[in-house]
Amino acid sequence: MMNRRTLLLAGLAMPALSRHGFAADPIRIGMTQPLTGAVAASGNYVANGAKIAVEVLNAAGGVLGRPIELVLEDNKSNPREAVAAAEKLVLRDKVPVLIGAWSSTFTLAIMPKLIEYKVPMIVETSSAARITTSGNPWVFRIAPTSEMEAVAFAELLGKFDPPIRKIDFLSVNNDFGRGAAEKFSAALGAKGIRIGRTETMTPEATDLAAQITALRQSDGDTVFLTTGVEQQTLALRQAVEQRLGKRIVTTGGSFPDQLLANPLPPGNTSYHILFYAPWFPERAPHPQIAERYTAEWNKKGWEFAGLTEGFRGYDAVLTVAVAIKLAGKPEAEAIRAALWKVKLAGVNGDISFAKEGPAGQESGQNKPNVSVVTLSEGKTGLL
Amino acid sequence: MNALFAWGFVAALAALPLVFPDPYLLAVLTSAGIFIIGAISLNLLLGYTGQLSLGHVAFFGLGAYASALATLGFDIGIGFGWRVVLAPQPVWLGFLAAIVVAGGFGWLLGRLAFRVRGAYFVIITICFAQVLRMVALNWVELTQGPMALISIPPFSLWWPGQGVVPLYRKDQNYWLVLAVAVLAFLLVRQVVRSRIGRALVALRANEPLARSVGIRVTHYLVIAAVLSAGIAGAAGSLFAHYVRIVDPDVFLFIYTVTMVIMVVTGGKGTLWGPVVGGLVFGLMPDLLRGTAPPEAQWIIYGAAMILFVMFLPRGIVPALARRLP
Amino acid sequence: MLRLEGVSAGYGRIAALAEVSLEVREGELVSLIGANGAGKSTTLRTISGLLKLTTGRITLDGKEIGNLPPREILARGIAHCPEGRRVFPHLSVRENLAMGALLRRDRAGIAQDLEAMYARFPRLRERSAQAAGTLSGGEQQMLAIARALMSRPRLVMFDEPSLGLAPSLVEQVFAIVRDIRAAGTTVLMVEQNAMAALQLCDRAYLLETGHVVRSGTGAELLASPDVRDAYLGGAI
Amino acid sequence: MDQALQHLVNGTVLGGTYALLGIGLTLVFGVMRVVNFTHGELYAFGAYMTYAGVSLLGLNFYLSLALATLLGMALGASIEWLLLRPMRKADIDSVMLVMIGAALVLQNGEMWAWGGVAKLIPNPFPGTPLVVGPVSVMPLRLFVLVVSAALLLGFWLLLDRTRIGMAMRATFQDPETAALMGVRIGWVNTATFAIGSGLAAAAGALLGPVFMVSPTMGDLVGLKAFAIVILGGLGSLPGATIGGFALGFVEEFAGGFVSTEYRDAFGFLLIILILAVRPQGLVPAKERIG
Amino acid sequence: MTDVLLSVEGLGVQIGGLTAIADMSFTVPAGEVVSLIGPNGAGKTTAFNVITGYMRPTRGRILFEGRPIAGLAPERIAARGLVRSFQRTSVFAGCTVFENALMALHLRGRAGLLDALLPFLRARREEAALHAEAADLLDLTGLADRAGLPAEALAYGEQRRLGIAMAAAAHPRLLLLDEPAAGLNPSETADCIALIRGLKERGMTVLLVEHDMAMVMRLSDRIVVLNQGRIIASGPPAAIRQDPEVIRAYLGAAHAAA
Repeated sequence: MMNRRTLLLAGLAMPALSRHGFAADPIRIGMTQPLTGAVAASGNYVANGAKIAVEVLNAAGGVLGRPIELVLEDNKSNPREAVAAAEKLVLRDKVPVLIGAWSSTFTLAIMPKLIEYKVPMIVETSSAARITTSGNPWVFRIAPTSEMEAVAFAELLGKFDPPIRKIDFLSVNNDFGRGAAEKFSAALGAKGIRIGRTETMTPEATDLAAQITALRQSDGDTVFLTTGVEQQTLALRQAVEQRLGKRIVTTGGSFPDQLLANPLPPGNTSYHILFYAPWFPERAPHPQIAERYTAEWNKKGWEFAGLTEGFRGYDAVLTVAVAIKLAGKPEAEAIRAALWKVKLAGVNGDISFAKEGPAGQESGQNKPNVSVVTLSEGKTGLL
Repeated sequence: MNALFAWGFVAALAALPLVFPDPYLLAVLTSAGIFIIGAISLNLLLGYTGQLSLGHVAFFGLGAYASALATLGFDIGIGFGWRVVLAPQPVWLGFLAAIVVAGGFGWLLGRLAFRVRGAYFVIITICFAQVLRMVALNWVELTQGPMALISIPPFSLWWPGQGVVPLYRKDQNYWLVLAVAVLAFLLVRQVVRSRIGRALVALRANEPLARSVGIRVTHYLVIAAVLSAGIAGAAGSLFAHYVRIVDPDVFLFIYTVTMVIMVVTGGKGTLWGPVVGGLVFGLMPDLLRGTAPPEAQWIIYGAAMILFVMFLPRGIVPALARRLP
Repeated sequence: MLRLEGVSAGYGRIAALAEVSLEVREGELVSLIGANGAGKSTTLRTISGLLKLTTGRITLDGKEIGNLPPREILARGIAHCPEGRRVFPHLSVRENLAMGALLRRDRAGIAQDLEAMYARFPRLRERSAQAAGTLSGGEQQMLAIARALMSRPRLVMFDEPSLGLAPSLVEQVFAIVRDIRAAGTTVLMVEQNAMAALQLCDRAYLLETGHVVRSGTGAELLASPDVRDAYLGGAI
Repeated sequence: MDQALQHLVNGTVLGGTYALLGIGLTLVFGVMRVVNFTHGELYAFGAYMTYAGVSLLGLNFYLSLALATLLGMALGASIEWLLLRPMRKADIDSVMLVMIGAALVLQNGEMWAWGGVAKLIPNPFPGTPLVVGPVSVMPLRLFVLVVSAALLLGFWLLLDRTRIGMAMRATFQDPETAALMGVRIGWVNTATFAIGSGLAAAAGALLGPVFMVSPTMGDLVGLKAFAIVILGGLGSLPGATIGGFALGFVEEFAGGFVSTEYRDAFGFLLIILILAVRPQGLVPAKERIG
Repeated sequence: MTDVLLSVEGLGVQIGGLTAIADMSFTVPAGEVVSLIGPNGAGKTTAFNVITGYMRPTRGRILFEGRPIAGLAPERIAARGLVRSFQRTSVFAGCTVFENALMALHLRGRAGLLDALLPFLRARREEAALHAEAADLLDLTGLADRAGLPAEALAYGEQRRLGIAMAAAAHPRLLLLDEPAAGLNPSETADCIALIRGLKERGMTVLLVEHDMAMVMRLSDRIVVLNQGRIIASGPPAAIRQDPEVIRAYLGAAHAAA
């Protein structure tokens, strides 16, 4: 008969065995995302993308002959918890590098801690300009700023017919939304397009009738909509209800996938600025990599829509892996130095970091690719 | 015996960074400590006057913003082309500003809200915190709105052998929070054991009788509200300079709930209640990390709240006090 | 019919009743008298199940009814007309009466009783659609009595029915109580207007600080010096 | 002018659902003296159950609505039985804390069960608005307004015309005397909480298809429900109805003409103003239920 | 003739449409014990509540030492030297007997926030004085040996005595006692009478509402009889005993006729 002690021993041995199933100790990578709370949906998508990347990398033999282990911490959609999660990852789990933290606010909250603990962080989603301009040499951002997005979009203006002449904004009232309104105004204003009004909404708001009715009073032809995916969907639907009658372009890289199964009435076409369009992996800059990512994702049976955001986590993990390989050891300072030399092909395109911010304390900023996807009667197209 | 035990406890806490210099432990305790100060301040209202304020985080947030803005400086228009400009101030002034601003709002809320009691009081305090959150979110010129106030300097203090230095180190911040917590504790203790404290307890125990012996209701409730708000403001200031970012989410309802549950679990109206309850609920989220899926951690947290209130309604400290001689 | 044996009950730690024993026989009118705080109302509240008894037995026709919920006590035929009238202020007069008959299922019987109440208290008919809270004190007392009777009780308990009423109304209330007993319903009454209560009742119990200190017929108690002491300090 | 008309229509539609939300909350407070922090979560629950009915089980839309309401009542009844019944003698503050704990459990339970991704509930109504002159309104929103009105009317009839309704009102006014009349107080409490919960779930079921369904959808709604009942006076049913429409109009007009940024703040500001001037709300508390 | 301490002039109170007090006028001379009696519901407690500021009168004036006090908050009235006791909950539950006494001495103290935070000379001296006074108070009530018990653990009679002592603690010029003997047994009542006599000897004027007639007759200098919200008689005890109106109000019409 097996007594309690043997059971206990067996229990203790199990994780040790599985850990030593690989040749060597795993290299731990820390990641914090909003897994619960208001923006949990996106956080989980990004986390899922990262999990796939780890599997893919480990299947290919890991890094430096060691497997990679992703240590994931919930930041509960709240900056204080983001700091707590980052401290736990760095101090308790002793990870040499972080990925995070989705929202600009969470990322900004963590940033002083990066200096304090001397740990680099790959910023995968946050778009606030200040993240890379405030002089934090431990920050490396693969996500685009609103400004980059706006500038890239300005190149595509010619593809719109009828042309865009005057624009209004409907923005979520945070860094992301306000930043987008400001940068798109600047980039498109420089192209001679007139700027109308900006209406804002709180992130929790569900009834946007007042804002849309107000926008109807403007004589603009196009509304730039910047917010999370849920409010995007709500705003697009309510724009039809309130007969807004203007072209709507969403920014920020997320896609209102619920409108695929429950399309808007015929005659309504919306435009979406994306960083990865999963319907057209073959048209990504590196089709092979994009297809691999998409296939692995679908194999898990996860929601197709998550692909548009999950790639951020995937690319972030690939970036970290390349940096560790270049550094030759999983140590924070070495990884930071190596990140400046990284050049790799990601789902979104080529990833490498240019210097931004005050001299001597520059942060790294990647220049991503942008595509505009159209959605009409539940069907997507590439502009 | 009690005092000896108390100072022994404080000495043990103070010695902790020297014995266990684990920075993660210190980080967790520092962050819990800041909320324990909040809970100590809330106890003055909830425990000693019996008024359940579910907007307590308003004072915490006001303190955080006041302190951050004083140290960062600001330049805002107030209409008619007038501007209010403040150059960046030293952190200790920010700390004072936090106490004064939060205390001032405590006075205002006390004047307004103590006209109603019970559920009305609870809801008006919730609304108060909500309105402040909306203002913080939308007065972008002052608060940076959702973009948050960043690059807040750390607390700076005179440090043995180093002169006035910014406190970057974990142990320094830990000691700072511990010191403020001890001060807050002593302050509340002094008040509670004074004539004012007796008046507060009398009002809680039997308001008509208290009035009949000449205790001025509004006067004493407002004193309690101002003190409580001021201490919460101090905690907010510590928070701002420790986390070094302040955004409108410091006004979140869940923070109030955290402080309330700390007080109730420990034992409202007891001096040690918020400390004991604060350690339980301040450390629980970090202990739960990694033990369960994120949603389950919240469910455990909520369930713990329910169980404590249902089965230990008077709190841990009174329950222990009954066990011990 | 109703018998209390060594009943103790109280609020929290304060025992308001200590070892009270008394009985009410079928068809009797029994009064409980005593000073404020002597435990008269507590006795009624314990019988009707609002208070738990800590010791003792309460039996109705020999069957134990102690600690049954109020609904069961009412179902067994004991109605309680509480102190201070306690009509439902925002319910209409008719609804208040309907509340009295809540446990009954015989629609025809209820309608008949309602008509009988209106006949006995014409003011209530006039005001049947009016909210009970707008009635005068006397009208509210009539309503409370009528409401208690709507359950067709075998035993009805009145708690201070004359409290705060003008003298002419007090007379009227006592007349009604007498009528009720005459119609065959047993009555247990708490009354601080001791002289009137003693003249009205068959038997009475005098309570002091939760104990029964004297019992007897109304006349016996009227003549008793204890009662005079309790009420007028031997003044008269 | 056209804009004002449109705001008027929007405010009416919004106000109807706010009233529905407020009534459930005020009812529970009026009868049981419980400040129900799970109200917003029951709203979310109703929406999720509708989603489950329509999208997962493939049930008829209307059937799903009814089912979600009934399940909301069942959940409410079990909360009452499990948490509130043992706390009957506890003070109002302890009960509030228990309800806050329950709200945390419910919300994260939903997150666990459904994931954080918001869902759209398909509905049988056309996606194009009805247009009358300068004003447009969605057929689905009209349906919601009509059903809300019907529910409010039905609830009022239940309260005013039935025995259980009369017993509920009596219990609200004087629980002890109601017990003397043979009312089972425990049963009335369970029924009250179940009905209040059912109304919240119904509001969620109706608004789920209009908006989207997500685990945190109850947060703001719960807070607004508090605002509504305070506006109308705690425990006042007519007050909650008036408060609901008042909040709907204030938000629409202030949002449209003053500032969209502060739109959600107006309600709370209004409350603080009203409490400063008239602490008992707009409708005097004396005329509570009925 | 002694000075008039309290004078109630033409007082009327309506509660929700019902008339609780129709028209009431009486005076309480300094140094006397005046009793307010009458059947339940006669308006005695309402009169108490109005005089002490817990309710607002509909009309009429209340003068204390010649100054109007109607409409002031209870704590303001207490600060002027007019303190009452309560019928039911007469102690601070959850606090010890000694703490109760200290709380009742509130008006004897001055210490404010600054004294609380910096408890040096003045505040310390004051605290010490208050503690001594509280101990005296408990001696007076014979509760000194119960000082450490929670107040609600006292016997009923002791609680009532503590309640009276607390009302008298701050040396009010006028003490209003609301049924101090209700529910007391004869020996407890005797203790209570002794206590009130002691207070009178210390120079306190007392206005008493009481049901126990023996006590009223023994203690009062003057008696005011209320019925139906009106004063039906007033005078020294001997006169009240003979008054046919009073007998009718108390014993019912039947007895008066008999």
